[in-house]
Amino acid sequence: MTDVALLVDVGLSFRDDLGIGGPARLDRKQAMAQLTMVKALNLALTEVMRENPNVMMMGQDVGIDEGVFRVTEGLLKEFGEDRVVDTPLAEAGIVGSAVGLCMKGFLPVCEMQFDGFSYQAFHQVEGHVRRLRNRTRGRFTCPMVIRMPYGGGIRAIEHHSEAPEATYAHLAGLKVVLPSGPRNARALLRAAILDPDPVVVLEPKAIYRAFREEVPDAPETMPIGKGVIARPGKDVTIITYAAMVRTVLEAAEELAEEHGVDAEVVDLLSVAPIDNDLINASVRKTGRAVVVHESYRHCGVGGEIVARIVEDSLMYLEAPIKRVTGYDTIIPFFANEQNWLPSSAKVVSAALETVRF
Amino acid sequence: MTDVALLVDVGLSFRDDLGIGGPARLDRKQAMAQLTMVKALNLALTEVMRENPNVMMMGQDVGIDEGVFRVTEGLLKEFGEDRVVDTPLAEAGIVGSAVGLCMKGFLPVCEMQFDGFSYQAFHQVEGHVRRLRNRTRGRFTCPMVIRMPYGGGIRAIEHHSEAPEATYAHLAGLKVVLPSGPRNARALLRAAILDPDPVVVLEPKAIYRAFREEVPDAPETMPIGKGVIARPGKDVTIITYAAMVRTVLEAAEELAEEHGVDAEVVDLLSVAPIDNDLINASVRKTGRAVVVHESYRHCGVGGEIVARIVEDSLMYLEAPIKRVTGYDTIIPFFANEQNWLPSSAKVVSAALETVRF
Amino acid sequence: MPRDTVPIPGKIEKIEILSHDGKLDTKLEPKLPDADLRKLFRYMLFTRMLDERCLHLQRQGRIGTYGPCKGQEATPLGVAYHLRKEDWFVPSYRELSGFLWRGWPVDRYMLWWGGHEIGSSIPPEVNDTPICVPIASQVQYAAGIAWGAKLRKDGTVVACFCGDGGTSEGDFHEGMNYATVFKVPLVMIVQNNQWAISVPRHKQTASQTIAQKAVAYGIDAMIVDGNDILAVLVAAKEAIDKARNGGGPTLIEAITYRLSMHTTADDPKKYRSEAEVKSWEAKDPLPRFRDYLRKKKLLDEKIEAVMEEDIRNELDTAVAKYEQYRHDPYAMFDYMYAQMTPELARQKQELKAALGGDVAPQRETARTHG
Amino acid sequence: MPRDTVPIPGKIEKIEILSHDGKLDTKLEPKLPDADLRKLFRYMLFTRMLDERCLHLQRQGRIGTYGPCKGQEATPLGVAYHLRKEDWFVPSYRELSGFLWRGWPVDRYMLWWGGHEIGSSIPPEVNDTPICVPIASQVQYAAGIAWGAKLRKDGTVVACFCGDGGTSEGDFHEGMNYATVFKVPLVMIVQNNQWAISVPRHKQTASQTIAQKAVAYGIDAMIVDGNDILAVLVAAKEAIDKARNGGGPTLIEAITYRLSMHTTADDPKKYRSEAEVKSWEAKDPLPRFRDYLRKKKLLDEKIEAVMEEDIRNELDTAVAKYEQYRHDPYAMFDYMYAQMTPELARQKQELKAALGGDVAPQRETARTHG
Ligand SMILES: Cc1ncc(C[n+]2csc(CCOP(=O)(O)OP(=O)(O)O)c2C)c(N)n1
Ligand SMILES: Cc1ncc(C[n+]2csc(CCOP(=O)(O)OP(=O)(O)O)c2C)c(N)n1
Ligand SMILES: [Mg+2]
Ligand SMILES: [Mg+2]
Repeated sequence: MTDVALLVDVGLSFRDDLGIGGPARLDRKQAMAQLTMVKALNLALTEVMRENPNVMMMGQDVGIDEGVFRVTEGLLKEFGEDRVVDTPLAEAGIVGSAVGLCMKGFLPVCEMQFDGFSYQAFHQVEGHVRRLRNRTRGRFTCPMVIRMPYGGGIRAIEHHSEAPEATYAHLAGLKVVLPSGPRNARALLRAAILDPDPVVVLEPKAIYRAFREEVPDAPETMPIGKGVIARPGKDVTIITYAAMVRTVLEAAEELAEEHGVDAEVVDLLSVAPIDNDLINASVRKTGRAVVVHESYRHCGVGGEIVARIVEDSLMYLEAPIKRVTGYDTIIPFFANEQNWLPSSAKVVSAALETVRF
Repeated sequence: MTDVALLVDVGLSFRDDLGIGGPARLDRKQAMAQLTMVKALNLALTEVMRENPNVMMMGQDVGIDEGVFRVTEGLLKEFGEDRVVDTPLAEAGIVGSAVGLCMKGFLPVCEMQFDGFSYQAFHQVEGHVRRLRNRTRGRFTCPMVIRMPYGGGIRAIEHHSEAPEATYAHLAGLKVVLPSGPRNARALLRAAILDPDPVVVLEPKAIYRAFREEVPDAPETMPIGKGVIARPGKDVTIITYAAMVRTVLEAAEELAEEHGVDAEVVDLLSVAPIDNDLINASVRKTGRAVVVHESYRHCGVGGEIVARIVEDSLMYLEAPIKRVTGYDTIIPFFANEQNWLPSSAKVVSAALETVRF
Repeated sequence: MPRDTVPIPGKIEKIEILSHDGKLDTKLEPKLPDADLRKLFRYMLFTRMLDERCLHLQRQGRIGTYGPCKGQEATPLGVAYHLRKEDWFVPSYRELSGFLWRGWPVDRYMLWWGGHEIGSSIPPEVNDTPICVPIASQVQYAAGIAWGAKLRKDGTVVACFCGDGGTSEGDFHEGMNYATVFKVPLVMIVQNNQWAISVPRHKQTASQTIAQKAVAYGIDAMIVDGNDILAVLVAAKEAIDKARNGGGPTLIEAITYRLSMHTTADDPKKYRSEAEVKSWEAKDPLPRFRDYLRKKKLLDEKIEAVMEEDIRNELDTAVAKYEQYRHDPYAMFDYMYAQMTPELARQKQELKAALGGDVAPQRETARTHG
Repeated sequence: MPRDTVPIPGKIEKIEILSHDGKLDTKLEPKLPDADLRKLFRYMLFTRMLDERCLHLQRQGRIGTYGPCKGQEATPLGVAYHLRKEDWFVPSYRELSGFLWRGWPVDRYMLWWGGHEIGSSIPPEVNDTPICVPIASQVQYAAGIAWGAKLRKDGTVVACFCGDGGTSEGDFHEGMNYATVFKVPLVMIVQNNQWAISVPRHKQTASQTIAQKAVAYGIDAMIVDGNDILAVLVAAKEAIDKARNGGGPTLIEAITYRLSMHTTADDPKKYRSEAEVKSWEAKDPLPRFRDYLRKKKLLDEKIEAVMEEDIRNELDTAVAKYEQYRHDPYAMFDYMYAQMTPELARQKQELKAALGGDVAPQRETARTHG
């Protein structure tokens, strides 16, 4: 019942040899450019829009202003007003009209200006975007992307630092990806646009411009639903994604240098689907796990990860699994947000507790 | 920093001696009436509205029509149009205007006509209802109730059988309760209305009229965040809530009678806060656990429960924890919904696998 | 002008052609081929009879809760008549006459109310969207389809429907705003049937008419007697032509009445008077149109009897087909994504195990459970 | 009337009193006490100077991103002037002049932009709601507060503000609909400053004016020159009085202009011309009002200099107070619920452990992180 024709139709080729790894696996010989995540996302958009005239970019201030984070830089100029659209100020309007555009064969990329305003479109996502294929038994599909700046750490005002990944991941019918660096951001956004189903792309705004990475000349895609080992290790598995990958890698360095603990860091890249095999393979190897994410703990992705480990690998576990997460409070206004967010120090102490259990 | 004055103000008295248990603990001598859940909820509303003139009931068709499930029967007649309000057809309007009513000292009870339309109000819940106290450092609070018929099993059309508890439970600042029978429905709704903070009351519509229970004459409240042991046992703990409590109790009977397995059934009654102590005490006793709920598995409440057990009681676990849940698909249109929902048979086999692990 | 009254831009036109007591404005009367008029009547009658049949099936437990459309047959039909095949018909849930005209198979309609997704699977040759349950949410995708049509420059038009209650939703507003800002070929028809379940029109909005909401979006509106198919035909043609010619959206308020209950779960006696219902029964679109056609000698009792007989047979066939439908219990996993995820494959196996292995497509009547 | 144009109900009035080139309509000129006029000017000036100070603080990294209100000082002030203490002022985020008039402490305003919740904690004696970030969402609670006022029969009125962009949101529509259906004492002011970040007014809605959106809700509207405080004072008084006397909501479109950037993160040069900004600088409400008062001999350069000096001192004091603020790192747990949940108590302990035990209230300047 899989719609293979459609897969081919939109040029989707999730061939494994195109799959790229995390920062640790940049080994192919190619021309490379040093890009920030913002530039890498911009590159992905530009590439796909050049290849496929059905791809549209729409949202608040994505045109002449080129996006409040400049992710859509140059797009209006190159692709014109019909394909790069400054919409009126209504999030449900963006997503809802994009559902209609999908029915006319377009591939809309919707920008929510901030994570915190994506809730305004929630009923359209819940009620139509994720249901259209199933409801119509494949007559209509929703190959749209909803992308948004995600998470805290940029000292923004209220509603600009939310982490809604569990909320979206819980909604069957969506895919939810969270890049952790420029290269995988470009590859995941491309994969998301080419994917025949709706994909929510949560772009960790804290690392939009935090560092550069080499990005090859040729477009890449990554398979959605697969994570990567961001750092191999043997003593404890730390599972994370998005901006927290950097935090965790930092913690892993400290664990190695100061405590002789060799942590394996799993970068999930996608929380729906989630890479069950990778998680369990790593935990079976290390026997210990810590989960790190910046959203609320209660009913967050962390709980799901723990449940997956318990379901498949309980007997390998040598210690309770700790969750280092945002607390179950409103994320504080920015003066105090760093105390709310997981920090490398919090990760180190959770990992040590787990290892020393 | 707790607002004790306010607690007293709205007459909140969560005294433990008023806390009631599940069906197994109806031992106080009182006049009793045999009520369905619909009638019990109606009784709670009537009682609180009689006691406190600030309580309002508002929603679509809650007035002259007395609610599509008749939960608001008699209220318009007794309390008049100012307190029992047929609103225009806009869910965010209901919740959003209720936020304003709270600022004027009212205690609004908002009905969402069905679970599936509560998403239309999601941004108001996320953006204001749950944030108001924290954002204003207690200057404004949101002592409202959002109640809605919840879940599947009544052969309704699309969008009328949703189970959004994890979605609400994940939003810090809300409380989320799910009664499992007439008596606790009345007590929890009362507690929710008297609670100085916003409470989402998910009323399992499959058992709205499925059975009657004795309900005492005097009003009762139950502490929000406490579960009950619906059936004591020693071999395996089955943790569940809402309509699934009946399914699980049925499974427990079969487990006992046909398989000699003595299951302990935990009825959570609340998923935010969640009764960590009760869950862990039971699992420490039995060493085995199964979690049952009707919402999607992925990032559902089940994962949270597993994580809580792993955090606090890993070393007591003798088998992986199984999750018997709705699948990660859109709940099928009603002809096939029973195949989607957890059934007593599915629970029995999960419990047996766990026990025989 | 330091203090002045500003003229309100916009225009609202009101059209009635065939009154409920048979008065005909011959100047405005649309000139349709006789065959088309008769065909329209047949669809109206078919709708009425199918609607009754569904009520009957519901009472027998052979379909689930049913939402009748009695009294509202004229408007969707009059609009659908002027749509081309390539155009789009975007309904709410009370547009049965339009579905039928557009070619939606009757058994699919029953399958929808019988709890089967296949009832939402519009045949590939028909540009309809399925029944839409979340009120007014369809206005958003209707605007999007029309926007797409404009971008494709394919000359197609979108006709979208919602109820009077639907105009209160944020989605109505946002959809109308997008449609008008992008000036897309959308005809937005509000079937003002006076009630949103138990909430009367005057409690739904303080505006004197629904039509005047067009002013908020800078477009013109029409008010038609929605029970007068001739008026609907005229209004729809103008709005559709305008949309097709790049003139942008029109809002049409069709004044009509829900003669039956909201759904079979509803008891309208609780909230509205018999007298009111009676007064609207006198305005029923069906006898009105029949009398018009009889006067034109396009119908007589004999023709009608044959028609009814034919329809009854068609309905019998459709019911039989509906009841033969066997659904695949595992299909819930198959249409979630183009490619099934590993997790869903695992859960599909779980269900197989629970059902005791591969189970053949099932026949579940509405009575099987609950 | 088989086909007829229906008159559109409703009325839109346009009010301008003091034009940008100093012409005054003396017949309409509101008669305020001299002291009040001077006080209004002082608040306008204070707002302008505080706004500039905040920009300065932002550039020095002493507060976070800042959203200036330059050019929009007249409207909130003119409205707030006619509100009673018991009335409610429900802002969006560009109503600084109104906050100040209503008694919001200056340091709290800085604290908000400095990333502290206490900046949202309105003093108990002021019936304001805090800055509202999700666009138009405040219209819903404004309708609710006004509804509550009507139920309480306490004679209070609610003045709510949003931007031109805000009118596109579903929340604006639903809030307006509730307010008008329940006929609550709400005055809804749309500060049409021509832009929503980079989106110009004409791309936001196809309606010729924002005011005419009132027609959709069956109410009257006013258009005022929002840079003319005299016109605002007149319009606001009428609308507030009407609301107080049970006349229900009024929509006021205040035509104004955002002279500065959207926020300090924004670069308006990307999307609008210098010429346009220049043309609006000529309409700046502040010099216009100053010239008017000078003509009335209520102001002169000396008085103004003293005023400026005083304000500068007040601002210095406020900045010092702002910078002395120490926030409690654990407070995030304390206001989630009236009674802390066990889980939050546990998490609070976690944070204490992470910070190495109980930590005294912290001073975090905007530069501490990132
Ligand atoms: C978003 C949403 N809220 C509530 C409902 C429940 N509901 C179904 S029909 C209805 C009334 C609709 O009234 P109207 O728009 O006038 O259409 P009508 O039924 O009269 O054709 C309501 C409240 C729904 N389907 N969707
Ligand atoms: C619901 C929501 N969507 C998007 C934003 C981001 N945003 C902040 S201000 C703004 C423009 C608002 O324009 P307008 O309503 O005209 O007010 P102005 O800023 O011009 O005063 C946008 C899009 C937001 N704050 N809330
Ligand atoms: Mg209606
Ligand atoms: Mg603006």
